[in-house]
Amino acid sequence: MNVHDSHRADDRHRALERVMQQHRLRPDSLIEILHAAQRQFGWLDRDVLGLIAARLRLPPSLVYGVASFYHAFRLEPPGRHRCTVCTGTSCHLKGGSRLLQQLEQHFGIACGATAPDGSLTLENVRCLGACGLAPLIVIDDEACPHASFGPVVERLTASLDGEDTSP
Amino acid sequence: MPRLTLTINNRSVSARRGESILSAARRSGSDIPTLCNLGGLIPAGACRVCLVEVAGYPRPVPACATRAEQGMVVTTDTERLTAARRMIVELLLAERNHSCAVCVMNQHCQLQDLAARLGIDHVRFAFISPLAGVDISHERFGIDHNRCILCRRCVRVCDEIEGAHTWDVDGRGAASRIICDLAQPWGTSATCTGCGKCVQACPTGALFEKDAPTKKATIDMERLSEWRRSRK
Amino acid sequence: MTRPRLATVWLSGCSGCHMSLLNLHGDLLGVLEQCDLVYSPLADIKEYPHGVDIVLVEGAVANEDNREMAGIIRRRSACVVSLGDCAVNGNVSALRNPSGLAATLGRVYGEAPPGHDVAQLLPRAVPLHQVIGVDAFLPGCPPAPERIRRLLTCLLQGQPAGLPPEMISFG
Amino acid sequence: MKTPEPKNEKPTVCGGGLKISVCLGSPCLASGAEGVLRALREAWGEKPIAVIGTGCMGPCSRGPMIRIERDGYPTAYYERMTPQAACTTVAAYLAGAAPEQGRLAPDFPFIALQTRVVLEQCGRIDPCDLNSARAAGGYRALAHAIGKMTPEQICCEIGASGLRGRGGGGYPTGTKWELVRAASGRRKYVVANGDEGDPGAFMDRTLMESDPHRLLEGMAIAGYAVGARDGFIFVRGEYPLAAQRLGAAIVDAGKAGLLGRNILGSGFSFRIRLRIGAGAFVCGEETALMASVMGRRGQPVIRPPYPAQRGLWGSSTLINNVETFGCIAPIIRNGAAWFRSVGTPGNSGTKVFSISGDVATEGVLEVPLGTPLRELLAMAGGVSGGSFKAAQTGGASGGCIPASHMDVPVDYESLKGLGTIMGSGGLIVMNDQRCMTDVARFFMHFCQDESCGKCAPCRTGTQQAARLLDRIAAGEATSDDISQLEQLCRFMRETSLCGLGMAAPTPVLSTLRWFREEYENHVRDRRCPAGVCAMEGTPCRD
Repeated sequence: MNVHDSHRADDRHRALERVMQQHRLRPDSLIEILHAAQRQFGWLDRDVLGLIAARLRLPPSLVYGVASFYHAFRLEPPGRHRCTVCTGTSCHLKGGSRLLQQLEQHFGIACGATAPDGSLTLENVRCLGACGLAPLIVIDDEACPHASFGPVVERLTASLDGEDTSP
Repeated sequence: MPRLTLTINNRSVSARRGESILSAARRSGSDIPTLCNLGGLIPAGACRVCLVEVAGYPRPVPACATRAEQGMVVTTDTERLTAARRMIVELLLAERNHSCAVCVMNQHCQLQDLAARLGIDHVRFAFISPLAGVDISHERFGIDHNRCILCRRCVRVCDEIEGAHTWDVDGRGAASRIICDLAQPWGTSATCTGCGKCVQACPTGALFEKDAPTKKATIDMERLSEWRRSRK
Repeated sequence: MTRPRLATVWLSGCSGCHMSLLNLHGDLLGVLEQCDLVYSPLADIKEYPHGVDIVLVEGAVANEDNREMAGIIRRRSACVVSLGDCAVNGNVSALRNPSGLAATLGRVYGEAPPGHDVAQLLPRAVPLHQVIGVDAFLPGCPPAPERIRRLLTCLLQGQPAGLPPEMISFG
Repeated sequence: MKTPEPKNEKPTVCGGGLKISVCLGSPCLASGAEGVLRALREAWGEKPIAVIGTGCMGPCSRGPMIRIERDGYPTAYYERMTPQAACTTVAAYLAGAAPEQGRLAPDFPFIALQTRVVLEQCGRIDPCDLNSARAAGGYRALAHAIGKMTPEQICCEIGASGLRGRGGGGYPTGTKWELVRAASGRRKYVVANGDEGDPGAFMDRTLMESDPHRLLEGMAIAGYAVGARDGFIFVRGEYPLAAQRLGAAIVDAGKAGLLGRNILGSGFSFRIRLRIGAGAFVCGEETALMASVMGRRGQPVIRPPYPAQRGLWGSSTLINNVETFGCIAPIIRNGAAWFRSVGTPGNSGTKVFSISGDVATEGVLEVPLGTPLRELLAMAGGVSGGSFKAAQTGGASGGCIPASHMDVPVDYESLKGLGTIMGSGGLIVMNDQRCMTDVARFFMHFCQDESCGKCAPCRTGTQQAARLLDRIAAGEATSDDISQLEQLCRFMRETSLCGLGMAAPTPVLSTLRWFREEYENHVRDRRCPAGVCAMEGTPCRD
């Protein structure tokens, strides 16, 4: 880790500590604090979970149990790009699940997993509540209503290629 | 202490206020099968093996976690209940890898006994056969997730009686798995006191003592928790 | 009156259930007096005969040969009994299932998988009743001789096999 | 009372009387509404035209939506706006015309036939502007309740209105409030259940995004009525926009003295905190929701004790659905008798439905309870892509209504009689191209994923049922598998610990009830009549 990185890590830890203090280190704020930690670090590694457990005076297994219970918390580092396929009822009916399968095959990543090179995470979500836009896909926080396989692959490939040329 | 009267299997039974149906039934000689229940621990009502029927209730209720009420009419062994219990045990047998013949708890397992008691001579469901893993990193104990039925007796005994809360549950649904601290090898746990209560609380061969390849001694958790309460 | 025709079959198991049958010792003679043993690994008979009344099947269905044999057994027998834990729930034969077929073959044969002269393994070793209909189950690894005797006595007398709980536990 | 500083400096009324509203609900945003708003503001920001962002106008699949109001003209809705189309349209208006392109008919049934009570102000006010909400009557009911009514009177009024829980259970709201009001204990809590987890349901999202103050007002009235000083709103993590707008609304209302200490100088204090869910359907179950609010795994616990007896931190807790709270202010403002006059006896008031699937227009519809399903479908422009096959209600906990029952009045009891539930109001319409075993399989996999894993019947039962349905879909099943599936479903319904497990088999049992033939086609003929399941012998494979 270079100096720059370690500074950033310190900033993040300080930010997390601030949030924990705002919640007065109350154990019942655990989920809020996990959200905050994930915002800072992008995912929840064991060191962070251990730190939160220590600060809130909670057993480590309890903190891990809570973090792993909820789908929103990542216990593995996410890819640099994210493709989230909605598999709610409407999206399923209109081909969302099939689309997810096709993307799994195309990119060789199982749903919920990240490509070995860390470029892309493929995941599903059970209904974003925007059923009028089915099938809905979210790529890096940007929604793609009425998605279909070709354009989604094109868009993702462009994002992945775009990153290769960057320094 | 105030007492109340209820009917269990056509017999009038007296119970303490706040006492569970299970405890009242056992005292009156009706033996309701249980699995996730362990005297001295807070009942979870999770395995549903101790379901009983109460007149006027739309669905069966868990005897371990339902309080006896004045005038309740309870039945513990109807055909419907037996069918439900069988179904639960068969589903548990199919969920992970319960190969009794090669299990440290063979002949001393509560799941095995319960299956026989309920007349289960085969399992109707497909075996799911997950690769569940074994952790033998602790110097004295081991955990074999293949045998685990997720009753959480270990989690509760470690939290409620030992006070260490070394165990908890990772994930949810079918992917639930008992974990130690931050899902790390048991041998590296910073919180485990090595007391062995979890091993004794485990109804199957999931938690075992190394070098003691057969029967586990079972201690009386109820007395232990009373002792702990009295020290508080 | 003709005597019931009895068969015993050994699929993917360790033969321990057949050993347990032999462990009836003198009682085995008593059992065999009440029936005709028409097929068994204990006897040198090549083909599974027609018109079998009772068949005890040991072992799980783990390969193509087992599966084919199971079909033959079902077609030619009146009462099929799963004998022992492997036939009843896969047991030791099914210990490979969690790892999957490829890992199992790799572990056993390394780089050189077996040719077609060896029976093709099924993706999973499964209990007999998931392949064919089964009429009675006798768990145990192996089932104690006394269990086998009790069961056979009932079946040979044409009664249902109602064993007490302590005689049907697995393991 | 101090009047708050106006936050939004844009004029809300303008010269020329032209007012343009752009829907900023999340579906419209996803379709590009923000660009439309920006373009309109850039083009006319300086000129005397009011351009405001509002919440949801209803027809989500036609977004981005805009509404144009002008003195002397009928209000017009325009669909599928692009920045350019919007500017062209407004320019035409300024020139005195009302272009046809993209305009919805004046009597467009999806909008014209709604009876909006809960969503009264959705799509009309700026959800990010407290003044906009107050100008439309927001917080008047709260002022009236705490100024002129006793807690008993409020509970009584809610009871008399016949309002029932809109989260799906249909439990009488007044009774619940009275239980909590009468409960002893120093602390009490009010919780709004905004964990709208049912796939295909988005009524609560609509309300929280479009009129957050309505929810806050309802909760504050509840707090006053039951004697609570603290409230929590539990919002699904999948609804970031709702959370953001609610968070801002809480701050704004607090600054205006409408929440927090000494509300409107009455001495009554009520604080609302936001809790963001982290992705667990089971948290819609009230005991699981409370566990989650307290920072734990969202695992249900056995009831009784009910939350009204022992809820958050052991205190008596009132938990109502977001939409239920949305009904409170109109009841207080207009009276119980008025509320009862809407809907049918025993099912008073309106219900918001989110209609999606194979219909011409997808979005949110509010209608009086007891409206026939056929009418709802007609409002949504009818079935698209084929003929009507079934409507799925109640999400993963609900079942299907077949074509033969299209005239069923949509109320709690009628739906129950058909083996489904009202649920929270998700309504998914399916045409004859849909395979019902596939739908059942979809829901069973959903429940398997969402089972908390605590009780054995739900954890293991959903696994096995999903496998059986997989076999059916793959054409590998036998008729024994169907009977085993049915047995398993009945077992789960009877023995599971919480509502999720009890209701998980409903989609299967319901499709077996109405579409058994289709299951048999899969098993007997190894054929998927709709051609959805990829088994050998399906038309698409041949």
